[in-house]
Amino acid sequence: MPETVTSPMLKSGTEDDMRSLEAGLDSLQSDAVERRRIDFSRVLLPLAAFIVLLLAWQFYVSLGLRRRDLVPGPLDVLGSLGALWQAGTAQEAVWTSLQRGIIGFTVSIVVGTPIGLLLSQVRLLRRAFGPLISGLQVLPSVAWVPAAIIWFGLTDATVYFVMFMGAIPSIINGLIAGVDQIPPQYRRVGQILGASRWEMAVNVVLPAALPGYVGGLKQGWAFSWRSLMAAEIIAMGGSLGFGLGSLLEQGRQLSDMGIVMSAILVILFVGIAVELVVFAPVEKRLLRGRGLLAGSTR
Amino acid sequence: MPETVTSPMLKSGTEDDMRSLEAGLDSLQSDAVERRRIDFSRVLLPLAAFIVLLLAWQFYVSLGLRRRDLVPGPLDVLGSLGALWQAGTAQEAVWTSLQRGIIGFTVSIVVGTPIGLLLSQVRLLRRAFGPLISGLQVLPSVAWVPAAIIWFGLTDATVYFVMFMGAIPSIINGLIAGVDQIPPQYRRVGQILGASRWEMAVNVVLPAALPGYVGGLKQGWAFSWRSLMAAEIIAMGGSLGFGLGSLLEQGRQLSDMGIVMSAILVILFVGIAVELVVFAPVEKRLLRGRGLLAGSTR
Amino acid sequence: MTQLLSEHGGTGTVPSADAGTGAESAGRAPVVVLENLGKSFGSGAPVLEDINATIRQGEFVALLGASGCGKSTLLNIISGLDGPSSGALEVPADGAAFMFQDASLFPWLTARRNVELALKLRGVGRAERKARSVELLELVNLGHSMDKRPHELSGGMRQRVALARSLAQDRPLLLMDEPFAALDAITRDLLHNELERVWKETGRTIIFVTHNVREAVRLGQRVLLLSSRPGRVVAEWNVSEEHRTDAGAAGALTADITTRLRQEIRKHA
Amino acid sequence: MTQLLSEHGGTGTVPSADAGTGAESAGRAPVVVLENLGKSFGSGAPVLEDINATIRQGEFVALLGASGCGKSTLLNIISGLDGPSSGALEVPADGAAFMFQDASLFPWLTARRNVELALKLRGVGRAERKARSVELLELVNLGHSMDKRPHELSGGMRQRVALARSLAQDRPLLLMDEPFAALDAITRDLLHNELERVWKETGRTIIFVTHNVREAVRLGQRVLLLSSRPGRVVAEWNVSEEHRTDAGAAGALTADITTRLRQEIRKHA
Amino acid sequence: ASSASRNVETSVAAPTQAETLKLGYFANVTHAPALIGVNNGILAKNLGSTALETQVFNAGPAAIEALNAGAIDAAYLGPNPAINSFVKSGGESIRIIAGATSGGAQLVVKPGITTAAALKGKVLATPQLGGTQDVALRSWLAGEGFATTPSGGGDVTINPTDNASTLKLFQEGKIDGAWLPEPWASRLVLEAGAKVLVNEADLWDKGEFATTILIVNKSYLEKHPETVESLLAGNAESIGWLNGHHSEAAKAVNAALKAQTGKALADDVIDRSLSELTFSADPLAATFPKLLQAGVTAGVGTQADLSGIFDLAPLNKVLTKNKKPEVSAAGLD
Ligand SMILES: Nc1ncnc2c1ncn2[C@@H]1O[C@H](COP(=O)(O)OP(=O)(O)OP(=O)(O)O)[C@@H](O)[C@H]1O
Ligand SMILES: Nc1ncnc2c1ncn2[C@@H]1O[C@H](COP(=O)(O)OP(=O)(O)OP(=O)(O)O)[C@@H](O)[C@H]1O
Ligand SMILES: [Mg+2]
Ligand SMILES: [Mg+2]
Repeated sequence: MPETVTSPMLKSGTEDDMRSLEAGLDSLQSDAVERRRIDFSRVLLPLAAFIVLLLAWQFYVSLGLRRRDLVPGPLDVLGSLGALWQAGTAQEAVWTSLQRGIIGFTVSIVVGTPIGLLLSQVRLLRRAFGPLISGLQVLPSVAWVPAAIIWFGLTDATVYFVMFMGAIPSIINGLIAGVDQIPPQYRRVGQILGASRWEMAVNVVLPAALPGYVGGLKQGWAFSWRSLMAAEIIAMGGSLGFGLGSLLEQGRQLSDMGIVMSAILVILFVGIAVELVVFAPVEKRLLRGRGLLAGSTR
Repeated sequence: MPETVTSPMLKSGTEDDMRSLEAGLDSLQSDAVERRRIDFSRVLLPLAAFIVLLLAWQFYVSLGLRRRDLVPGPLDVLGSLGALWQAGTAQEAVWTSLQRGIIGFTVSIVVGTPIGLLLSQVRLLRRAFGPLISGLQVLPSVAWVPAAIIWFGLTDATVYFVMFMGAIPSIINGLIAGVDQIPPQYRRVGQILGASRWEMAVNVVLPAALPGYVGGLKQGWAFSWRSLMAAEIIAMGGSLGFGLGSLLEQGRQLSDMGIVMSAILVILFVGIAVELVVFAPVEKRLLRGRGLLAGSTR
Repeated sequence: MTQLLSEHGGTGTVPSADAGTGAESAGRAPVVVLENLGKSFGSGAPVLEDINATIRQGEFVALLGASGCGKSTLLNIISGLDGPSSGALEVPADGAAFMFQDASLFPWLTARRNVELALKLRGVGRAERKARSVELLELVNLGHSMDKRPHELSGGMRQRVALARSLAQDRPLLLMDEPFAALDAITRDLLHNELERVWKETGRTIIFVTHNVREAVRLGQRVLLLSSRPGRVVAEWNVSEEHRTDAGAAGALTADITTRLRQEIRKHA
Repeated sequence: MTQLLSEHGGTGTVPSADAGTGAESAGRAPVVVLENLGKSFGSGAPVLEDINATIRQGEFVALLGASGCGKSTLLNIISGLDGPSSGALEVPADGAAFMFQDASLFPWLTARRNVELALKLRGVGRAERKARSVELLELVNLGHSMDKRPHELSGGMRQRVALARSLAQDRPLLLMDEPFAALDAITRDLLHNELERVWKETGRTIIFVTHNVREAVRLGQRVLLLSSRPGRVVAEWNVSEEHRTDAGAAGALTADITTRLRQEIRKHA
Repeated sequence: ASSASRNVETSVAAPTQAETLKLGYFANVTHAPALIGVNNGILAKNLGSTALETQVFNAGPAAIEALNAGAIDAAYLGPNPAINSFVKSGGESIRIIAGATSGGAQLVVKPGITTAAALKGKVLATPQLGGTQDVALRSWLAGEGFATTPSGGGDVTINPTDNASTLKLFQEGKIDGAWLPEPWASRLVLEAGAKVLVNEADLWDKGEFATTILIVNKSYLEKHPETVESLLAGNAESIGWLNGHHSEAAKAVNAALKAQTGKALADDVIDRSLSELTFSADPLAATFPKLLQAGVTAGVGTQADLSGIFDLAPLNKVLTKNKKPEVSAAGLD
């Protein structure tokens, strides 16, 4: 029977062969092999991608098509970043923004989660306020700045308020979307087990929606970080701490593309770091615990 | 046996009783009853919520704690909205923004979906570019404006570019998150059925991830609409069409809170309308088709 | 067709659908009373129609029927998860324990935590919860896999966890939907014995669905046969003590039921 | 323990693990060859150990074993969905049709579309796809529920759709994991006959897992018994023509297998 | 727009009259020469065959970005963004070719504050960190013996805030005063009851300092000097009109504002604003080094070389033609 040949994947019984196969993007590798390789590829690959982009950028700049002050090269930006670093501005800005970001995001989670859970569980509230919250989500953060300045003056409260208005609706919507995708069977089991409304929410709905919720949190973080930047850009100076958004805006005011690009790179870097350090491991653990990891490219 | 009593829910066999029970937020009602009530509660409840908020606002204003030009009442805003409407400014702004929003969002979907699918299927690319895309997602849209103006001048291309940078990473991430939550069994079935990589993506992964993907699209719409507003606020004037963001910024420049609030309300209204008209029915159909609707508060 | 039963007040005055109920349970209070019960999904043909049955306290009732005839739907209605389209029913106010046809374990909890959750929602204290869940899992031969997640368990193991969980609920009424379908003959035999012991010890009322006629005769005191499209109770057998002790009598009853089941299915062929 | 089989080149020179294979299939080419196959998950105890077996073209092999002994795992490995931890195996290059233990239907497709998808991925044209899927669903008595979504089907109906889908794949090797577990006795009998007919007509090689010893004897040409923890092939029976025609012989074999199975489970009690 | 700029950069043809001139300005009373010039057709008339395209901006940086992108060729704006762009590009980006407006900035405070000493511990606003008014406030405070830091500390807190917010914050009582250009200083005085504590004019020689200047893209200037001359002629004519029609000026400027933004200023505000402003084609080059130095002293600017920022030759040509005295670039050309 000529079709009966040894299947290509299985022919290679040794682990080394398995590894080379994995590099070939095969999605069938076993858990054990996968686990060992993670840390390398998770750090090296993004780094490699980053370096490739950097080289492309340098190459474009060295073609000399644009004035160097308009399109600075990586080296120029590095120089201006270094200067900011030495002046302490960069650290101060990162620290200020990160601090605000973490506080604001934490508060957003604490506020948004119960609201989201409530809305996802109580149809009347969901119907009444769901559209409003989706509407709030599409309202640009900058729209809040004038009002926030009037209400809170030029204080950190303004910045936080703008962040909340960006992050909370997004977290609420993420949680609701996660809850909507729960297989109804889980609720039925909860009901049979005699869960009260509250027990159902805490013991069934929240854990079942957790992967979707974490996805919502990621988007919520994106919203709150972006809102923070917007707030810092518009409401900067004086008694307000000097954050990354302020740095970006300052660079723009001074027509200094070096500072602008430095600020963008730092913002990008913070975003990537939060993704890699906070969300990726949480998501990974969640998915693995539920047996959802097999075949995923995560 | 005294514990044996008629179960409260089932005691009421008639449909009227069922309805009153539903109003009592019971999540057990049957599909048939639900279907008939939808359109009312879906429109009336948000409207009621809106009117309640409006009354609260009017009440606050009539307390006279703040100067009327700083915190205008609903009637003042209605007046200023009416004036904008009569001048044709409001319609023009809505039309311009909506047009840009739809075009930009459509292009973002068309670009983001294949990239998201590719990244979710190919581990090497995912590892290399995933963090970068998450990073891009947290980069505030306004950060792109200076660069976009230099690259594209003061044209609509600038506005679209800023939108793309806001929406595409979000759509990609939404799709990836949706794909991550697919039960691995579906992929296994696809593999057994002999699906090629492409067939797997189109016939298994995409439909399986659809609810999560639509959620991602919703967030993507929020991002692109917000980015659009940001772009319109920053890059306004002259040859650039006059959008809602421009209206908002103009009101701000003129210190005319009536215009500012009008613009905010119109932006909010467009957001809610898109949610109710576009996303809610799509999500609902999706969830119903998969039997995920039972017990949901949607 | 809607008929409210409230005037009966659940006092057991409703006559059983079957006059020949075994003597031992005839005098007990009815736990589940179904009257002219009907169910259809959306605008489709009725799945259940005109179901009449009374199940008394402490009874062990087996429900037989062709695939897709509405057995799970009936259990859903009895458990209160679904409402009937017509007719009325009486069920215990505090609901029923329910072992679903698919194991329906929570994928984010280990086998043990799944069982513990049932105990927790019943209000059992933390320490007792732990001991009791281990005990129940050992009862179903899963002492060695208690800390595995559902996706790491085999189909039969998942079903056994679900069994342990339904026993943990400790409700007077227990509904079981094909509880042993995924188990090998031997494990099944062992669990039959365990279930019978639990039933006798606690005096629970058990309604269980099975496709195995012998299993129905082995465990049930009474066997109900549901027809297909629409589902109606078309036949009912009492399993007496004689059937349990005498293999020949049991075999005859099994053959009898199988013949009747075959007839029912023929009608739709 | 790792031993590559490439030198054998799949030419059928590997001796069958069982010398007494039935005469009718002894001469045929082996389709599945398992050599010292082992499997463990993570750092846990081995689930499968030292599995040796040869399955020849056109054979109908039944796999028996206690719940959780590794039957599904073995099918996963044969289908290529999972890799072995040690040992080597030969399987058809173009994979196998597989009917999973849970129906695993795609919830976003109706019953018919689920079957059609299998045909589509095989490259069947649109018109033929439609006709064939209707035909297959009628084969499993689901002609009336073709346009229902999986969540609107009963457990047994889902299993039958999965059966239709696995037949739609039309591969020479068919793996079935408890294909009839959720079906009533009569439907099961009907489908036994259908499956046997399909097997005889198409000459497919079928490996199927079951908990029903009688089913194994009724359908299988050969019955393999797997032990538990670790899973090993501990016994093997050939089912001859005699067993099929003579009820007494079949009964004896069934009793024999059941006794052996009971022994296996005792070991772990 | 961007293609136009590329053409500019690549072709080395002889100086010609350009086909178009893309001009940027703010819809703001300090840009009155631009408003009048555009709205009354003065600029278009002077440009002759060159088509005038205009673009309205809200802030200097955006205008500079547009200039760099080639979206505009010339712009009216404040001196600070012009200096920044010139310095950062190493003199490649722009040239200042004329002035437009000077004066019109005041420190306005709550009525209760009547002396400089009373400012201790108060919160003041300026339009922008390192901007003209910000620097002026800081150096004036330093002169009064107050210490300030760019990050908001010191004896007096300085909050750089955009002008629209400043008005609101002042009305809300959240700030005690602000150093503002027109028309905001007038708006605070007339709409929010502020009092003038310092007039910036008092701090400068002859009370003159540049508020709005006219800049042009360097490459555009090199390629189309004749067009630039026409622009300057138009600028001069607008200024002349404003200076010669005091009575009509307010109405005309308000009409232009209404056309651009849909909203006019209150009559008293525009009257007061115009009375504070001086319109002149002289960019007041001599004040620029002082401006830069003050910024450095206040800790919000860096030392830089401004030589070459002015190109007043075309302006002087126009002035000569109009029989007016030439202006000096104070050595910065
Ligand atoms: N949600 C639903 N929507 C529409 N039809 C449904 C739904 N649930 C069940 N049905 C239909 O009701 C009938 C009975 O289903 P049910 O699950 O009660 O059968 P069953 O007797 O438990 O069968 P099995 O033995 O195969 O589990 C089936 O024909 C099924 O298609
Ligand atoms: N992904 C996994 N991770 C860890 N252990 C696993 C995993 N999959 C299966 N196992 C273990 O492997 C053993 C065999 O599982 P398998 O599903 O093959 O059993 P089975 O013979 O099919 O049982 P059943 O008859 O109950 O379906 C079980 O003990 C199970 O706990
Ligand atoms: Mg069922
Ligand atoms: Mg199995």
